[in-house]
Amino acid sequence: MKFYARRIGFYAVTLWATISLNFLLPRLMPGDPADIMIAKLQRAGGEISETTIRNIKTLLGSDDRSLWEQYLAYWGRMFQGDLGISVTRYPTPVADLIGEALPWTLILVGTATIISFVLGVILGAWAGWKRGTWVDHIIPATTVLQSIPYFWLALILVSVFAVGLGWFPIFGGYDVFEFSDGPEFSWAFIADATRHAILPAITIVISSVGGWLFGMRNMMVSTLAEDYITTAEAKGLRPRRILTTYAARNAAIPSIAGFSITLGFVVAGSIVMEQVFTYPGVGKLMFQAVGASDYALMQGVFLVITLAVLAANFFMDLIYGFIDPRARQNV
Amino acid sequence: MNETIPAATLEARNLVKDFKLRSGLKTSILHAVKDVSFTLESGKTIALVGESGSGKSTIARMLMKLETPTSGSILLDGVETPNSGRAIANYRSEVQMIFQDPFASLNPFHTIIHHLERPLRLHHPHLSKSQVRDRAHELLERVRLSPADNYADRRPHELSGGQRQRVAIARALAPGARFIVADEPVSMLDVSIRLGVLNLLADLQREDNLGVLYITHDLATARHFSDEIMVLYRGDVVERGPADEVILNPQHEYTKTLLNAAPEPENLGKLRDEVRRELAGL
Amino acid sequence: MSDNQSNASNAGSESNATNEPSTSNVILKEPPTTVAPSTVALATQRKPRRGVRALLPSFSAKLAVGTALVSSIVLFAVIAPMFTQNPRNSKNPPLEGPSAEHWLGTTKLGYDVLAQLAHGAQGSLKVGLITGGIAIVLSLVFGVLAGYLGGWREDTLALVTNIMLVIPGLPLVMVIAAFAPVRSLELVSIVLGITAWAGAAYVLRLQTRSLRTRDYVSASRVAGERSWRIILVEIMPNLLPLLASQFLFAIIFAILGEAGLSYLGLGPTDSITWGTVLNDAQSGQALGQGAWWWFVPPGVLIALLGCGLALINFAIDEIINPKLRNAPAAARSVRKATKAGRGVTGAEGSAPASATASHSTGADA
Amino acid sequence: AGGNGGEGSSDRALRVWAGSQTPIEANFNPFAPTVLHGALGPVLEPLFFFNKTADSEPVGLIGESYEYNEDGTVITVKIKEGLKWSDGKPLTADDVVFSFTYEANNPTGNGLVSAEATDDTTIVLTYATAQFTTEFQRMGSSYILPKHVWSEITDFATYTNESPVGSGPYVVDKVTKESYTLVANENFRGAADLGVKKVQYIAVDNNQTAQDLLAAGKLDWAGMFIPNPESVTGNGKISWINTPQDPTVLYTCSNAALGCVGEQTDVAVRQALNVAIDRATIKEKAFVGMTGEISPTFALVPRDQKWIADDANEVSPQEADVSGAGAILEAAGYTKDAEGFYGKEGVAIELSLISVDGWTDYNDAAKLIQEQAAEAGIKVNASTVQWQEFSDARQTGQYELIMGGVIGTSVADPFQIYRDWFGGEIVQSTSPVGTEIPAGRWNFSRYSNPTVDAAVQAATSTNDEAEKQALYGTIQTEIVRDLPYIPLVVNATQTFMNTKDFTGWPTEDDLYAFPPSWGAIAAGYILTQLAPAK
Amino acid sequence: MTAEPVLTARNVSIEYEVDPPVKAVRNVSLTLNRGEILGLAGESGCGKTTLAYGLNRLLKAPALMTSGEITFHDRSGADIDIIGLEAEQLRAFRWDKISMVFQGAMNSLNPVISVKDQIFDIFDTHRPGMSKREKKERAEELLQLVGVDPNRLTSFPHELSGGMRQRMMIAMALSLDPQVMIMDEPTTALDVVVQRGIIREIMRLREKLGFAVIFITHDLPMLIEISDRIAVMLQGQIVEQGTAAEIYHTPQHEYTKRLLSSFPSLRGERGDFVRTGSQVSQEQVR
Ligand SMILES: Nc1ncnc2c1ncn2[C@@H]1O[C@H](COP(=O)(O)OP(=O)(O)OP(=O)(O)O)[C@@H](O)[C@H]1O
Ligand SMILES: Nc1ncnc2c1ncn2[C@@H]1O[C@H](COP(=O)(O)OP(=O)(O)OP(=O)(O)O)[C@@H](O)[C@H]1O
Ligand SMILES: [Mg+2]
Ligand SMILES: [Mg+2]
Repeated sequence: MKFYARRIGFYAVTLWATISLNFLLPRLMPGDPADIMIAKLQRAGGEISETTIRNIKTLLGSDDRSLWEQYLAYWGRMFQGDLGISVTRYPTPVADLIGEALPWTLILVGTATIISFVLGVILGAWAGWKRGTWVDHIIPATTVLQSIPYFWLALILVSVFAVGLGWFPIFGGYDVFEFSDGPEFSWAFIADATRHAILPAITIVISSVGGWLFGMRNMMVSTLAEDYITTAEAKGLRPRRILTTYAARNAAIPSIAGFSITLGFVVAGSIVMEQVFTYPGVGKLMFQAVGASDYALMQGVFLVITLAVLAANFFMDLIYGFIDPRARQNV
Repeated sequence: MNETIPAATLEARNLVKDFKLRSGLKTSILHAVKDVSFTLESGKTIALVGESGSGKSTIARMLMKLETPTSGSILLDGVETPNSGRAIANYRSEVQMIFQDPFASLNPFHTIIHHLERPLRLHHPHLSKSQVRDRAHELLERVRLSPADNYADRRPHELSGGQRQRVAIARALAPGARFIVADEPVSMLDVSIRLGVLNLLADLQREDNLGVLYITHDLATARHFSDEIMVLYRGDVVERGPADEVILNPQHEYTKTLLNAAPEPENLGKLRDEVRRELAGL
Repeated sequence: MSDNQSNASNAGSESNATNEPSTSNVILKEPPTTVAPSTVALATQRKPRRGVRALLPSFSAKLAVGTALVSSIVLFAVIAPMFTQNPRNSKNPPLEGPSAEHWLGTTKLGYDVLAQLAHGAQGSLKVGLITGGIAIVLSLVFGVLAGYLGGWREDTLALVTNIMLVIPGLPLVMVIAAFAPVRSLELVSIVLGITAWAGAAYVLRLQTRSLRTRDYVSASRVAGERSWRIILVEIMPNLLPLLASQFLFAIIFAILGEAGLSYLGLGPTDSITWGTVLNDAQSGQALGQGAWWWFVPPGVLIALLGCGLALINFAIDEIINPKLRNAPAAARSVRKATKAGRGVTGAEGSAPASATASHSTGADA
Repeated sequence: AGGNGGEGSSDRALRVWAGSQTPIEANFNPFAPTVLHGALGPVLEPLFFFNKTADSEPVGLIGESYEYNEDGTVITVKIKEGLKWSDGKPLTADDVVFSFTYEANNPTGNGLVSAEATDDTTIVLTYATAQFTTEFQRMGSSYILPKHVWSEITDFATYTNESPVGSGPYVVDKVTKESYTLVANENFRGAADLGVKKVQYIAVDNNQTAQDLLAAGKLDWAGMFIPNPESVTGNGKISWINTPQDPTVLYTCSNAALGCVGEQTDVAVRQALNVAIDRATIKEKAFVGMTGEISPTFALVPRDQKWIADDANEVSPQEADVSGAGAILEAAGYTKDAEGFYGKEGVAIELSLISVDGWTDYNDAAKLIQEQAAEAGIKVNASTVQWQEFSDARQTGQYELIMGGVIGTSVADPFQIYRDWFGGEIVQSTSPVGTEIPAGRWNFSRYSNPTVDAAVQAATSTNDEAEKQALYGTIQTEIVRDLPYIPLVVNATQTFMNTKDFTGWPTEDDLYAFPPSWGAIAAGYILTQLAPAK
Repeated sequence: MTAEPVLTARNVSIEYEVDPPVKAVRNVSLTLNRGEILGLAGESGCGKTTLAYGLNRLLKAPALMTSGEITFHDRSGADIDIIGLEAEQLRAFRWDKISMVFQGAMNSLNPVISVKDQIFDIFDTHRPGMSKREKKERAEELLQLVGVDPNRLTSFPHELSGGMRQRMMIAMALSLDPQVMIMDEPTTALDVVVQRGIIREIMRLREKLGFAVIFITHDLPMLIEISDRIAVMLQGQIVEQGTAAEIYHTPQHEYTKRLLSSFPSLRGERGDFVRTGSQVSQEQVR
């Protein structure tokens, strides 16, 4: 039980640290939410009457309890799943906003991450298998992809393929004009949403596949030098079998471990991308929250992101034994 | 080199070492060394033999204060020695160690001379820079790495295994220790050079009147290079006595097994015949 | 956590180690082998190289291209600002394409893009270096020190590392950056730095832990060395390739991170960096106005610098793990020799079998 | 309802971007800060529509006419007959009385003494003070609410009013995270004439995307800044119009007596800066030529032409006058140092100029001003700050120079600016450094001039044009000299509209309403004027 | 036992294509007789492993066989030219005729799949007709043969002790009833007691199944004890070949003598070795 106890202890401490950090950060900031809201309206060009200003102030009156009381109250709310109320989308609860955005992000970024991983691992395995051939010269080129600023690539892709060539939609998670009643469960909608996801997904895949590819290729090269590969060859096994069950299976272990972590970052991973594509996901919420100093929303998103990472880690703890039998004795 | 009083002794008294093992959900206690005592005298060699995992290295590491005994004590000239703190430095100028693997015990990053100068400086702070260098060269010559200049500025990977082990021996000699713990000093070396290294060690021991704890699983060399043999089995000393006595007239069952397992060219063909007979018998 | 697992190299402790969270980059890197070298590995070691050179990656095309890229960008940052205009000179005509006078055209305010890029290079490199420096110092403390100390001190430091590992970086940086009223270049670098070290610390800690039990570390303890000296003199040099690689990674991370932050409007407010140039271009709707000369070059420079650093990193990977260099090189040399007709087992066979030269077919025998 | 797949293109929804960002949260409560644009005008209406782009008579919406008594304390309003709410219930004077007395409209703060419905269509509003200057607030921006719905709403601040009952031309059809759709209100008084039956407001997160949509012909109406309008008009559908409205200025913390610190408290420094600035360059580079020329009187020309007392004050200087700036400073006792910067007693003038990070045009303008001032020997350091700091700085007066905006007036009269931005402590428009400005007032420069205050107070209680002109002349002389806000430009307001598929838009020649899609009330009024092209 | 050859190698030379090239095996000729144990001795780096890999054409880059003929004389009487085999033929040939046991069994077993799967892999490739039950029965039989509890079949390599792993490897090597088994230092990493057990096992199986063994080690005393014939290698060449008794009693080559003298006798005279080895320690260290 000790192993589990320690892991759970770790998760608890991390969670506590994140949530407390979450609590503290905005309180270290000057200014109060009412001002922010007024300014936001003013910037949007609307006339701000005295009435509105007065209304905002009554709404978002400042909290003058002691920090400690606030902290306790904060935890109380946390336990009820109450993440507070968004200032920018007043009076929508933060939890609702996140709940609506989460599926978009999970589906798009999740799928893209999986595609990128699978593609990278397969290509990497192949490149490792073909080590010492022309393929070696192509591998370093993938580093360029990795080093391209994400949003820069996205903007160029949009400008060329969506605006210029008109092959892809310009923005959003689906065609808001075609489906003005919002998402629905129909093939037409799913097809449309898929079409909208292609360009963002390509951006993610392009800028992340190189890492997987390179990592897998290197592991593959090392693995192929292992004795058990020689043994497998001596056993007269077919090359395909050696490639898959002996080499790739072992070489992929670190990648799979890394993948689970990356999955955890799916929620956070696309802040910039979602911004470029006006994609209705969590990353964009985060950006809006930061831009508008919507602390409650910021905290909420940050918390969800951290939870996702922890969940992925926990999941990894659970399944690691299946990936690597050597770890089973610990689970 | 230094005239030691004849009664110099390094004594291990009731050494016990337990390791806590954590495997998954359970923790268990591994008794790696159970109540081992012996006294090493200067000029004498004690061989510690036993199969893999019997606790030989653990004893060595406790002697070197790299591991804290669970209980028991180590006495130098009859005086209990500290387990930590500054006083350890003095202890270490008296007791030194040669590690099993000459590939791993020298830092690949540093030159040979660096490996020798450091202990010289640490244990003889009064020496000047050039004196230190001279001493280091002297040490190289003593371990038959001559001319010393040839070797001083090389790095470990530029030397062969045997040469490296000689450097390791020189390093152990540098502080002017009276006792040397040699943990399987030649098991990682090529057969043809093992004896050379062991002989060198024996020469140096005689010259300096060193006390040596020779750890090995090779019974043949244990017999030839030591005065006394202790047979370790699962952390216990199951048999001890003068070298020839233990080898030629083993008492304990385990010692016998060990002896039987050792290859013996004299027995050529014997095993085959034995097996054939056995099969025929079936 | 399993951090203070005993060092006995039973399978348990190895696999436990991999159980711990880690970022993908980190985990993808093959942990350097610490096993005693086999005869073959020893035999294949090249001619020994002396001194610091022994630590430098041996020459390879990757290294050559990488250093060429990085050094030309560094040179650009150092030299170009002496020859270009004041990057804030608005006297030029606005938004003009490349011309003899303005090689990379001008921005909306008439700033010379080349001048902006040259000064931006300084800014971006500065961000990279400061961030890299902070990250490396922190990862030394939380990695090397923790790994060396062991026990509860390691546990505590490792806990902090693990927390920092799972706390997502960019959002944290965004939150902190959003809270800071004025963001100097240094502040942005520091914020990036304190979110960039955990992965490196994690790897360094595992590595140090294995180095700590290395015989030569025990040997220097037996020789009577003090702890700090053991860390600095015995352990650190062997971590140098790893440290170098982590440093480069941190720089890449920082430059990309800074660009991302700038895009989100959270970049440094007092300096020119490639990120702020990009942000200016973006908010000046450079792409919408077809001013590619304003928008494209900063991105390309970032990509090239990142690519150069990554290539150097791969060269370092090859020292840490010689298999990476040897196996492909070996396959190549054998192919060459076989082509020259020196082998008796014939040329390389069809695709799948070609992975190892020994699968040769003997087709021409 | 909803699906528009089968309908012909002439019946398709008008697609609008009014600045909403995703995700959209249904909120049609006009008192909520996050109210959706569609609520203000298309769904809910005030009594009258005031065209802020021209000096013209208000247009009756619910209202038929209104009339002030002599001293301006009583307003008698007549509303149209036979009006209905969108749910079919009749709209009567009772609803108007309810709205004016409704807590959210702050009747006590407004000084409302009584509101009475004398018959079904007549309402008499009695106030404690003269209301000549609040004509727009009362008649043009107080939304009339259905009593039968709102009388039950006590928590007006958090009420979201998701399916609003209104009097305007449209009702809410559907709200999603990405867009919301309005359809024609069958009970609207002009339902028969309504050309556009369906309006879809979409959410877009950045200008670039909206620009791309316009260029692709997917968006029909947007008010946003596009530096190269040709890029979206190229498709032959979109036309654009520019209606500069809001002044852009340099706030200066000008009043040392109220605690301002820095050389900008010296009027000579402000005057020198004023002439050192090259407004033409700023217009061209920072605002890509879209802005209007500003009058130092803050009257919007040509709309407010009649209020400018001295023709010399019609526009601020457009070119930089470096020597003029030097002369002003030298006359005030400043001398140039070795580096070419003016200073006194060996200390060079050094002013920090902040602008909000991400407000690109302002940031650009600040950078240019730094350069231009340096040429005239005044050291200005431009930097950007987070919005929060900017807000704190101007609220508390702890700043030297800020690139900022002044809110243009909604009627053809600069009075509101004079009172809210230039009024001193006496008229409760400002407060000492360290204290926040009173709510609803904006005098961030801490300017406090008894002459101005007296004129402002006098102007509130008169409706006589000549008298007002004289009072404004007094104010103008003071502020043009003192320059607590150094005027730069009148900020551009670009509007893009699909003139191919829809007709009836405001044009340069017929600016019957303020055109941008985000304009409250005006946008709703424009919608009633549109029709699909045949 | 008649001296009927099962494997003959003639003039085998193997080079490592590195800079400068290493001639690891030079012109080696070797004959392995049916059913015998041929010991291959020599110090580290003399080319033993390289030669063994070469015999099975398992050389990995950068090793390259530059000359030589290797012929396998099948039980059926057919001669197989190993050098000339096509990739697919070679694959089918391996393990079926010649199997190998490598140094360090931990590394020779795939850590992520069970021993059972690794044994089944062999049957799947070489004996595609076998049913699942047959495979299982055969695998259990093999385990029994090498003295491991058949229950351990489903274990993963890390769950087994070093000796058990080595036995698993031997079981695998026996699975196709090969005629030659090459064992490259199969017991070096094990302790003496375990080592003895395994060697005994090999001897027993050899008697039962009649395969020939090439046994590689640098432990000359052990080789002498167990081999029928011994070949001594020095720097890529075989400097001496003969029966175990010949090598032990009448070594011809200088190097063989020196090698023999490197092993003090366990029970023999203490003699020369007792701390007097000054001249020996002067010996040039390679
Ligand atoms: N740090 C440690 N933690 C847990 N167990 C340990 C540790 N060090 C050694 N052991 C265990 O203690 C026992 C004795 O180990 P030791 O290294 O002393 O054996 P040895 O006799 O030197 O073996 P060998 O001949 O293989 O070197 C072994 O079972 C080993 O697994
Ligand atoms: N990959 C390689 N590249 C270059 N040279 C190599 C390579 N592998 C082996 N060699 C060289 O080939 C020679 C023979 O090596 P081999 O491994 O066959 O020796 P060995 O007799 O098996 O040694 P050991 O007993 O240590 O296993 C050695 O001198 C070695 O230096
Ligand atoms: Mg040991
Ligand atoms: Mg070998």
